[in-house]
Amino acid sequence: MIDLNFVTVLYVGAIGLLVIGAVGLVMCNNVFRMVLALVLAEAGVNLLLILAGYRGDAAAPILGFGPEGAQMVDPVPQVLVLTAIVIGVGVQALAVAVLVRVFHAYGTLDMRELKAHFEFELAAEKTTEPPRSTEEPAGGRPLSPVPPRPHPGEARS
Amino acid sequence: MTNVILPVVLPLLAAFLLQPLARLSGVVARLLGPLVLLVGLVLLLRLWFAPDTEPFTVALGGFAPPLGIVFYVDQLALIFAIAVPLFTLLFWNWSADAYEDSQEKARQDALMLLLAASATGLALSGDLFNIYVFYELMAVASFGLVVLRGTGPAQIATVRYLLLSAFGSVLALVGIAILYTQTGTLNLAQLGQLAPTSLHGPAGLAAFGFMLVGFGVKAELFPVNTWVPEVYATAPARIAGLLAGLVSKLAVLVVVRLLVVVYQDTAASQLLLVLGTLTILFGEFAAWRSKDFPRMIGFSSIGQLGIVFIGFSIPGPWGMLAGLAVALHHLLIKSALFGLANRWSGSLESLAGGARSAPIAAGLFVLFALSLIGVPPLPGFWTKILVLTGLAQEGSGLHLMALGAILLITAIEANYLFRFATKLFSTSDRPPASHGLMDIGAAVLIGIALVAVTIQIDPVGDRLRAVARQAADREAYISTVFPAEPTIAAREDRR
Amino acid sequence: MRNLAAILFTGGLGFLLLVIASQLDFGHPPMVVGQEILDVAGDQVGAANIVTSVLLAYRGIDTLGELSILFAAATAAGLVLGHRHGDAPSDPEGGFILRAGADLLFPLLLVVGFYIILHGHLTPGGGFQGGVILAAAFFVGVLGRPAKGLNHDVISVIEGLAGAAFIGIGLWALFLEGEFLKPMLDKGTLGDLISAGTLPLLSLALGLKVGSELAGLMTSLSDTEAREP
Amino acid sequence: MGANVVDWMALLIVVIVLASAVAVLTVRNMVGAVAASSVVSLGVSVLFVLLHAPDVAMTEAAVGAGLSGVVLAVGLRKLGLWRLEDDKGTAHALVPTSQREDDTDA
Repeated sequence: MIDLNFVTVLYVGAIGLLVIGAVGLVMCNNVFRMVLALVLAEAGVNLLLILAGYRGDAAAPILGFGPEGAQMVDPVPQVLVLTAIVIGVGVQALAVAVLVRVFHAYGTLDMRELKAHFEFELAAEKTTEPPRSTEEPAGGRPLSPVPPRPHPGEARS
Repeated sequence: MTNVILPVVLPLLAAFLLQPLARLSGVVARLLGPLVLLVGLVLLLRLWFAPDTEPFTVALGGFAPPLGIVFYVDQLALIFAIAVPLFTLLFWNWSADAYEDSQEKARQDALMLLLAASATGLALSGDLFNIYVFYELMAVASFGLVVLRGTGPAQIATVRYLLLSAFGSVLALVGIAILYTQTGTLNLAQLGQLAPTSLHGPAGLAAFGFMLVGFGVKAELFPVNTWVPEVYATAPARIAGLLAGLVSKLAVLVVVRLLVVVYQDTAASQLLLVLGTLTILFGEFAAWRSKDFPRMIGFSSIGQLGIVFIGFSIPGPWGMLAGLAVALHHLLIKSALFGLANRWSGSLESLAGGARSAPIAAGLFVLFALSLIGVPPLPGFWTKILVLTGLAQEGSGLHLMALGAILLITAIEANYLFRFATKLFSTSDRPPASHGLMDIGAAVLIGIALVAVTIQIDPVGDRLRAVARQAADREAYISTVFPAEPTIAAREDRR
Repeated sequence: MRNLAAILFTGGLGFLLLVIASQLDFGHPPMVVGQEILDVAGDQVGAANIVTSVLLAYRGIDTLGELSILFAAATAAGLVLGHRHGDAPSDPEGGFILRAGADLLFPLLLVVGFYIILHGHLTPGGGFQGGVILAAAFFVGVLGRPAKGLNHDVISVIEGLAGAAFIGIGLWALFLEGEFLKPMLDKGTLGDLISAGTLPLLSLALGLKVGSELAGLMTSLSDTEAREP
Repeated sequence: MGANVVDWMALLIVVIVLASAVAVLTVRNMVGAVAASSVVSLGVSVLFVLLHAPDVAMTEAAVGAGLSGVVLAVGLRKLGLWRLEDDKGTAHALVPTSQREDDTDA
């Protein structure tokens, strides 16, 4: 029989979630997917924290549930994770709210396009005349008065 | 003495009650916020001017330190805690008629109060996870304030800021998880006690790295500060001033506490030194190239925070003094500059001739620019000298490199600030709009404070030196939180 | 180029974490603070559920901060989303099954929510979990009849007062006992519904606050004009 | 230490969780991605039960799998991406072309 180590398996799961979340945050261009990646990374770090207080031979930290005098797992990381979960969902809801507004304004969720819109509108706001097209574009995208067309081929991981 | 909790809790209470109150009476709701901040300010000032300056702790809920959360109140914490209500009041939105909707105004005020409460808590807290919670509260409140103008670019900037900040928080939490696995505690003083045995391995250092990157988002540290120019260019100028002046300093304070109490070894401070050097180079070169006023001072703020980090990375009381001096100087100057940016939000070109339409503002700008560069009688000179001599005393290769970088960026700073000043004083047929009274009020007050400090540099310097000596004393921190017998004896011996 | 940098970054992160992992000793935590809390929590706080003890007593200020974060997020979302235009079309009315189900579920979820909140100091659960269920109870109603919506005035009053009650209990302890959020009142016998002093009260305030906050957040989100494809 | 049922269960759930996590990033359809993220939360909450953290498991199930799924789904609806069909694999197919023209210019 294969020797399975319970804690190691969970640890790999936690790190895996963290890394997949980080990959998503760095490599996805769709902002909504970046929010989802954030959810993954948060789940990973929550698992990591709970693991920090786990011990194999112990029970849940509730008095009078387990056998008398039994060892219990560390309650502190559990509280930290409770807090972290609620913080996470608050930030996530705010992110979705802002995203809805951004999408209503620009009709796109592609981070690169949003960045181009951002630079263009800011330049228009700062100076009364639009920037000349000879100006070096940020990120290799010409700053034309017409917002750039949606990029063909959604870049995914 | 336990009243020190009130400056944190009362703004929270007021924030919760503002929206229901605004339905009943608009006037009461409008006055509640400033009133609460004022009460907190008075309470903290009484502590600052109390004859006894020994640090003390407050065990929240009456649970003895390692079990419950403690607030650690020393002079360093008090300086920053006092700065919070002070600067929040300075940048408070006093205009009554700009928002026809009292609910909108109540929401805005509530967010400001939440920001103030969290920042005060951050200054006082002595518990790692409590610091994380207050940091997150500060972050979420600042998201709401940044997006306030409601323009498209502001929303895009907020989304990018939010995602970066949230990812930083995840990394900080990874660091906290590693620390907890190693030590089993979250109390900073106990972490400091256990650090020599259990945190000096690579894992402990990695935890510091994660937390540095996590908390560094607000502190505008090098790899995670891409949000800075975007947010400062789109947020209301007073919010940008708060973020650049106050909020960044509190994030720095968290890093400093970690460094002094838990990681008093060379590896962690070298990491800080390297990142600080990269931060100044990145910030000042970008400031040199930037084309509008808010982004120019935003990038310059990144550069200044790099110097703050370099200052704090010098070990001992000297480094503490140097970092503290630069941080306070920057807190004053950058808040004032963003106060000016309220009407000067356009590109640098469009501000030509600004001195004609706004002579006071232009004069103040020159004063602040001179201090920022470090021209002798002004305080900026002394802060830079402190950092440079500290670096020269350390004398290792990395320190000398940082020294060279600071000298280099001083030249760059002088270049772009004077380029802008000459533009201000040039003649133009289309000068920018003049400043309103409220816009310039904050800058004038800070300008007066700066001149006062210039004249009274000796007493201010002495007080800061005492503060730095107290803050750099790791043993004192631990023995204040855990007044055990042997440590007290050791403390008596040292005197 | 950018993808390469990203791969390098995340690969480095994963490698770093795995290296650290091999250094750490998972499964055998040091239990410095944890063990001490496990030993004394029953006597000091008097709640059977130690997680709730830590959440509301030992780390009460964290919980307050977290409430404030939810509040800040809801307030900021309210500012971002703004008011709905009067002439904007609301979502279509839910079908019969959804409406009937919502009517049926509403009292049930309400009872379950309050049960979980009030037993937080005895069994797993408490203010957060119960509060989420309360929010769900109200949100199901909104799903069934979007045009009716939720009364934002009532929600904002409840959230304000619940938050104020949490701080009020803390300040009460500050003035009577000298410490903010110090547990008060009779601890009772371990395992009784009325035990653990002020903990159930705090739990109730927490639950109401979380519930109203989340309900407000979700309704203001679903109130904004949809961008129909 | 020989592996028992709990260990195998943990392994199975971890595999499911990681697979769904990859799916969150790779599934073209946004509704599917949100559903996958809910699966991740649900799996993690089961892992919390195995780690003797019933409170956290309840919260993760209620908040992570339930509430956050609902928030994201409502968000998708408001973004107009609440559609199940997959359009021919073109990247921006989730936003209909007719809408895109007039909205980006606004």
